[in-house]
Amino acid sequence: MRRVATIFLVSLLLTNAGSAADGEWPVASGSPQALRFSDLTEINTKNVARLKPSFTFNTGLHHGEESATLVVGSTMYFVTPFPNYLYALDLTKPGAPVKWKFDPHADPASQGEACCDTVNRGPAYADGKVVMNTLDGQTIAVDAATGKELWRAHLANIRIGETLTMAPMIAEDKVLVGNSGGEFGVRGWIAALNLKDGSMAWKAFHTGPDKDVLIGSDFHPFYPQDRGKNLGIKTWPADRWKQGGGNVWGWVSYDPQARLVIYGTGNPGPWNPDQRPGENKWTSGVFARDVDSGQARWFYQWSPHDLYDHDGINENILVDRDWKGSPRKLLLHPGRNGYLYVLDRTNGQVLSAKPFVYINSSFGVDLKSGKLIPNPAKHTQTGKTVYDICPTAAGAKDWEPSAYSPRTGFVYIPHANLCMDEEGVQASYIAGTPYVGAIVRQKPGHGGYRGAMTAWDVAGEKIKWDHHENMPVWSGALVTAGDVVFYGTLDGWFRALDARSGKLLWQYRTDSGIVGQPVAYKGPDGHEYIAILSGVGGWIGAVLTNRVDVRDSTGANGMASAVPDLPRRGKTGGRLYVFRLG
Amino acid sequence: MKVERDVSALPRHGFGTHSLTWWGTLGFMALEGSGFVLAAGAYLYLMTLAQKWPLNAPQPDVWPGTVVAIMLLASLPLNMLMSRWAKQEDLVKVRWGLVGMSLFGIAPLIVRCFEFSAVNVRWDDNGYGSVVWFLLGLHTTHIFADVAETLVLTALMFTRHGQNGRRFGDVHDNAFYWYFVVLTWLPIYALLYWVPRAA
Amino acid sequence: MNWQSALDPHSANARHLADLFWFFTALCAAIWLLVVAALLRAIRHPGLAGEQDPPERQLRKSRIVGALTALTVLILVVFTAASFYTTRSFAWPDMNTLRIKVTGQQWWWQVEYRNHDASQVLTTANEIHIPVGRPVTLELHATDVIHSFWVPDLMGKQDLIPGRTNYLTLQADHAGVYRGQCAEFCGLEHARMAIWVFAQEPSAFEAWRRHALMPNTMPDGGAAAKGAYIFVHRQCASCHAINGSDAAGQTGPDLTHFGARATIAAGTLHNTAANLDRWLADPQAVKPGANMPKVDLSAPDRAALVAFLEGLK
Amino acid sequence: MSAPLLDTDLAPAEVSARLEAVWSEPKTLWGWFATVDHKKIGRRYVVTALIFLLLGGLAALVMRAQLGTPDNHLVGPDVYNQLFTMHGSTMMFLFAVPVMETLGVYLVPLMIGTRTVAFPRLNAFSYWVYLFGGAMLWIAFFVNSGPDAGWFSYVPLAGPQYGIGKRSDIWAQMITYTELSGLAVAVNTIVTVFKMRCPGMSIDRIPLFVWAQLVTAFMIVFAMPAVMVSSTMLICDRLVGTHFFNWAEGGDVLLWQHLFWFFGHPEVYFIFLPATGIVSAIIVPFARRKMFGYSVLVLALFATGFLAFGLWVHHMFVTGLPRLGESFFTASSMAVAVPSGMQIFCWIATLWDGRLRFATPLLFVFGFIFNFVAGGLTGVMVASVPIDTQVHDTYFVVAHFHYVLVGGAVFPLLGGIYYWFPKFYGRMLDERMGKWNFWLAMVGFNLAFFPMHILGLMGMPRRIYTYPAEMGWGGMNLASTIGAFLFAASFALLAVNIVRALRRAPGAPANPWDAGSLEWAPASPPPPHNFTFTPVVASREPLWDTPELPVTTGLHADRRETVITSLVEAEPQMCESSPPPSIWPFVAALVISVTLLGSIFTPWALVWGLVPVGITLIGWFWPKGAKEEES
Amino acid sequence: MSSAWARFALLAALLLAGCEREKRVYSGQPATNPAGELYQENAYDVAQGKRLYTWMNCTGCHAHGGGGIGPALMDNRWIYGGKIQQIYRSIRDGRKNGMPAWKNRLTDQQIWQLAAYVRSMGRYVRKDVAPSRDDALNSGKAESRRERSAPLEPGR
Repeated sequence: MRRVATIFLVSLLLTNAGSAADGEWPVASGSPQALRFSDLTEINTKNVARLKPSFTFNTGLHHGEESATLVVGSTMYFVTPFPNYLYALDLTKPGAPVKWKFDPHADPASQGEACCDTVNRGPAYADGKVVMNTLDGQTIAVDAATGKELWRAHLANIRIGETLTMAPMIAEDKVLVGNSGGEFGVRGWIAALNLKDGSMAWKAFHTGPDKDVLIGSDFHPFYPQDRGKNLGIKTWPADRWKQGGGNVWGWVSYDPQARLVIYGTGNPGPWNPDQRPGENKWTSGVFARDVDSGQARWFYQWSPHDLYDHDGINENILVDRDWKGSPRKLLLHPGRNGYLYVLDRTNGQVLSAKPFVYINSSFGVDLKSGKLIPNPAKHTQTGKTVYDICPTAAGAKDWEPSAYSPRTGFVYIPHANLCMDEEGVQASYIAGTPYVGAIVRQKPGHGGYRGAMTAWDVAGEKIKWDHHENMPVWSGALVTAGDVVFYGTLDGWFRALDARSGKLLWQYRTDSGIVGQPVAYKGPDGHEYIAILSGVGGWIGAVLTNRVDVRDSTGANGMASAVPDLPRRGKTGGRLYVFRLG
Repeated sequence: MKVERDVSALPRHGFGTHSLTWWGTLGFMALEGSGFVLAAGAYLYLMTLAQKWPLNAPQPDVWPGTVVAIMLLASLPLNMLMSRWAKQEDLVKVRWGLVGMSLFGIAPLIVRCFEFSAVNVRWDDNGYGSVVWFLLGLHTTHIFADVAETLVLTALMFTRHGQNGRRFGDVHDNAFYWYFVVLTWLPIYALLYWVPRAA
Repeated sequence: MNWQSALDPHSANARHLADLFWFFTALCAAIWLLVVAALLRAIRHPGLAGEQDPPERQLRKSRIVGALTALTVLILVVFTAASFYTTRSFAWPDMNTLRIKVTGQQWWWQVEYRNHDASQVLTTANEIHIPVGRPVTLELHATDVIHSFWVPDLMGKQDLIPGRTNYLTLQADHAGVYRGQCAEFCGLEHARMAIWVFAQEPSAFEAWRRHALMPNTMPDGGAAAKGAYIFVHRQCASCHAINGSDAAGQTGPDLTHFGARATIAAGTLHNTAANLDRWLADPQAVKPGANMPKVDLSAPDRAALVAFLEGLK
Repeated sequence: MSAPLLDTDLAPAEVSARLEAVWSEPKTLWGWFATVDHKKIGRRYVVTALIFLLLGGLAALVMRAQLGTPDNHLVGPDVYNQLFTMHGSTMMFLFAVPVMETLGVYLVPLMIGTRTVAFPRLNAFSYWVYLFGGAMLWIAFFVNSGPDAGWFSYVPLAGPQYGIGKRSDIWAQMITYTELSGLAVAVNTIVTVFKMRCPGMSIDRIPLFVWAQLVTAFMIVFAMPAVMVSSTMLICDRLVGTHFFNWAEGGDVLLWQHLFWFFGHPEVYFIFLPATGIVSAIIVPFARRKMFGYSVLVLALFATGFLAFGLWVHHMFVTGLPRLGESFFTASSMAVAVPSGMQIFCWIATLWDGRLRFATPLLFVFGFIFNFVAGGLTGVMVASVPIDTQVHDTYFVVAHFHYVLVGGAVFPLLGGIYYWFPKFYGRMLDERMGKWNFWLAMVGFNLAFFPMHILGLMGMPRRIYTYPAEMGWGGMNLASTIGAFLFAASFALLAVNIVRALRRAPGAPANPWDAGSLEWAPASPPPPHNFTFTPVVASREPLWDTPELPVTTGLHADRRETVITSLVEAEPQMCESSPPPSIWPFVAALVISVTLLGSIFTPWALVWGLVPVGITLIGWFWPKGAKEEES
Repeated sequence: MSSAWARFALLAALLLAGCEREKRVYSGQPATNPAGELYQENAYDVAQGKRLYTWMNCTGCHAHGGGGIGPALMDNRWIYGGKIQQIYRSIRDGRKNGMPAWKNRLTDQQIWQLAAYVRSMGRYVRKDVAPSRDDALNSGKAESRRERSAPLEPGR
């Protein structure tokens, strides 16, 4: 026990107090380092079974509630899917009534440009401002106290398929926003706005010339394949980089010591790889950038010349911890391609990449060259169905963020276990329409189960435990210092597992399916609360929310065949659940 | 007029190689057999092209097909007796033998219905499913056709038309064709159930 | 343009084929003449008495027929060997030479120059430029139905089959323009699916390649600029791409550097402003059934479009 | 039941009268539909096939008119594609194969000295099915649903995605009809030749025409199932969503080509081998000399029949098959020239010393040798893989196979028509017109097809509906078009000749050509029972060797009965009754045709069709108490 | 013989349907048919519509009828009405919740063809006009094999 406590203390120090010590949840990821770890201990393995709903709040909507619920002071903030209402709930009053509600008046046409449901992954908070993105491409800052609009920046053009679904990230005085639209042939970018007035500080694209990508003299990627002039053009056939994707629709982490913004880039467009020979820089990779200038420091490509829509946007968990005997500044990344990457975040070197699910699309990652070794037998081909590619286009793990507990040293990865049959077809770029070029059918993966919560032992480079779920897990994870892991399922169960053993300790059936992000906070009454939005949606939930006809196994890009039973097992809805010990 | 032969003493109906319908039956067996061989060839051809086999489907369950094979083989002794009784023109034995053969024909048809679901693939799933159903369908048509003929013959033999040499010839040819139905099943059975396991 | 003819060879391969053809033809013609001569002899001859040959004559005839049969076998062996050696003289497809992916579609050819360096990958349509004097490997694909690639002056044909990849090696002896066309029936406009091969001196080829790789610069004024706007904002961009513009449709032929092409609509019309205007006015009157629709454009708009497209040199 | 009445109990004249009564059929509408007389059916079959020849030929004329000048607008691509598909499908499936098979239906029983075919009702059935299938195809064409993917209907063009509408279904179902009838005729021919030859006609005395029919029938039995399998797969792909030819789901495009050509190549020999039979049949009486090398010719038939199964791949030389396989198929394709060569040598050797009678049939045989040898030699050229890569799918190939099929089969057929017309209709055709017919056909044919060789080499692919003037193909195409019209005129002349002959009173002698084979023994046209007494033969040309044929007695005179003989020696084994006329084959054909037609639109038609089909088949086979059924 | 005549009449009816089904009109639309109904009776137009459906990336949102980003088209729920004219308008002018307008990206004839194909997805056209399966990854029963069900009233 002493040893554990020591590790805990050391970890806390090393991670620079990664979680909000005062019981707030000011960032969607829990902390700029994206640990999703709460140091609250009131709810623990012993008593979690006594959790009871404290209050609920109905949004009245029927799309994916993916938003994190921020808690700052005694107010809770979250954003609904389109029409993107921003709610502030007053936690001091019983039942947490609405303090204010902000309606950004988003353009309904944007609903047709969002690949994976009209979701929003949450607001950001700093300096008395709540910053949110809207599906129709705007970033809006609202006064946290009054709900009055402070500024609004129009960043994305829905006419060409650009939308904003990610949770903005505030680092220093910058609001970091990236676009969605990898399935629409949109050129991906990340922009830094000045928190003060919403003016553009810098903007970096992820295809095209170095000056657009903000690659300059500071850029020192670890591997030679990422070095060279204008790779964002040279690794593409002529002009195709203009529709090349590399969007930033997932998670942005921030290393305050190094003042580095670290984030992943999305899949190249179109999915059909035959239409874009080359390594397709700078898609499906991870960038580290200087927060002030936006200049790139290093880059690593998870999936060069991505074959399967394997975006690289999953969370990058920044931890300072022991690695093979010495303290290192690490980056943990459970990738869509199925590997748990451990990178040295100072330079982008891959230290470890081991699969956390069954993979046959690649043979592994060559640690020497840093290159993914694809399996030629599973190479997506134009005009030919390749059967049983694992993982699928949605990845071993999609956007749903994992959590890391410094206490256990485990990464808690909510993920899917699916395989797919895919045929590449010629995609044609027509602005504002999907640019995919693949027909996909999905099916349960090896073992017959479709999802799991997996605890990954970083030090041991192996799976510690697996909690299988019938359906893919599409909600984020939360781990607390009480050693409890929380996540939800598509059929509405909100579960608590023992962080060390994976034992199911408690569960609660919510109205709808859960694709949200659980958070823990200390309420004004001093007690620990666990909050989760229930409301099925997202790519996988489209089967239900968009009434996909599952007779078409390729409906919703193959999700119709992944979860044809979803309409039977759950229903749409939108309700916030907040639990406390009863 | 120079008469060189007189055939008045020759029989007016015959069995086996003397009978036209026997040869006709043989001819149809040859062409249907050729169809079976080509369909089996298509199966093997698609198998060599496929990424894996069975293609995107679980292995077929062997039991219904095996039961059909056993049932068909079990019908052979009676079928042999049928040819003999028909040649002996023994009406009573032929009548009840035909009833038996009808049952021996209907029973595998019933099991065959289960076989279509036991192959664990639908005809419209992929090329593998298509060719499996094609072979099964082709053979089922043959059982069905022979059973239908057997039933009609059974009915016929219980009428006043039964006691007639030509009818016994028909019964004999019917038994002859049944051998074909049984024997063609064995290679198809091996192809459908054991080749994918060996592949 | 050279004659599109198997007997007008302009490459070593095609010459081998033509030589083999003439060898076969000469021998076959001789055989045919002998047969006809024998027939004439039989016709002219009054004949012998009796219904049957006497035994010794029958024996003699048998010997002659036997000898002729043996001769037939011999000639066929020679033919087979000649064919075999001709086939063997053709190089195996070499993946290290210049590799061009040709995709047959109803009813045009998509041409993509492969390269390990993605930025050197070049897409064009309905014409292939090759350097003379070195082998070029064509990688043949089809996305809809079977087509067949045939440029008789340079090489025999090879089918483009959906779901399969075939290879064909081309090598031109000297610079020239060689016409070819689809040789496997592929539907309505099979007749109008031509491809032109431009064999160029290596330096000229390299210059062409470099130029073709560059995006077109967009006109900044006049009718052509109006045409560019129409192209991007009207129906054209739904199917066609022009590098350098915002049009990136890929279901129709890539029109980058269209103005430098020899023909319109896969060899249907020579590429002149008048022909282009005629084509745009009603493609279905020129190539009925083609997938290019008749777009409702005013005459000035069409003129602007023609100015723009012809300007894409 | 009255006591059995044997022919030995009666005077020969009485026997003849009785048999005529027993074998003749009522001259009513019912009788017309119920006939099982192989001669009536054979005649109908041949006439129907000639009508299809006319239709297919008209389609060809429209095509030639379209191609006569460059950039022509007589017909558009849609109509043109339907036209050449109809032309090819009609000529191959509705004209050439049936006409050759069914010349046999008429002639084989006569040549082997029997009274009917083995299965007369099956014979009737096959005719009706064939008629309905052909009619369906042409009616479909006239309502703009003619197939348009070529006579070999390559997938994917004929497949579910690119074969739009019901056109390809109609093609595929037409195949089912013609295969059904073709296979039935083949089985019939085999059993008839095996078991019904007159006593004494051991296998070394079988007429060469009959041998050719027999070998062809065997080839049909083994090859036609391939196209049945493939066309069923095609219909299934189109109708119920199977994936036989879907390359993206484990099917394969080339599977179609393998299956089709496994049938399609032998099919050429279904047409050519019977034609060689006609040639052999004509040469002997017109050279007034027995055939030289009888056994060589029989051997050549078998060799051709056997080799024909080993060279289907030469239709696929440009599909990218492995080179080793290509060499093998080059060799096998060339090898088939050996037996053909041997046949030619034997025929010329027979003519060499013959005292030739230059009547129209022999002229057509000369035309046959002249044209066919040219076609055969270009066949050797296309068998060479490298040459084929240049000429495959061009007009060179079009020229080649027209020389083989028109030169090799239509010329003998025309000769055969002039030769056997007296037997069929009891009237002679006019010789003068016949000679005009021949020369017009020769000139027209060669003018139409010879330039195509050059056109193909000059790069003209087949199946193009037009071509630009700058290609330089205009002149030769115009010549070819003129030739085609001349060739058509020769057929018009034949039609006039036939009509004029039919308007004269019958009066042809039994054996106008002084031929030696048995079909010339009975009167022209033969009585319903063919032979009053089954002949006994002792040589290959019995009418020459024993003008007074010995006979067999002991058959019933009051019922339809034939002698069944042993396979090799043709020794009598038993007497078999032959069924009387019946309407059921017609009804069954009708019901099956409607079922098949329905299955173009819904697979359930097959299920619902089962009931009426079952009923009609029971009706067909259920005994009705006729003497023939009770013996 | 009367049954034969009945069959003949049936055949004649089928044949006339055949004429309409198989016509190929390459450009413009039949002047007699301003409302576009003839398009859905013509197999060629429906097939051309299907080609456009893939080429214009309709599959990206509506998949092969099952929907995804956009609503399913193979079911019987028609948000803006399921008549061919209503579908035509949805395609031509777009709809406010995300359906883009195609009037400047497709010609009028193409939009009608596309609308006719969309009608076939729920099998609201005759079986013999609806397309058969694609030569592609199998996404389920082809249009011609689907069951038709009565359209629901407009609205969700």
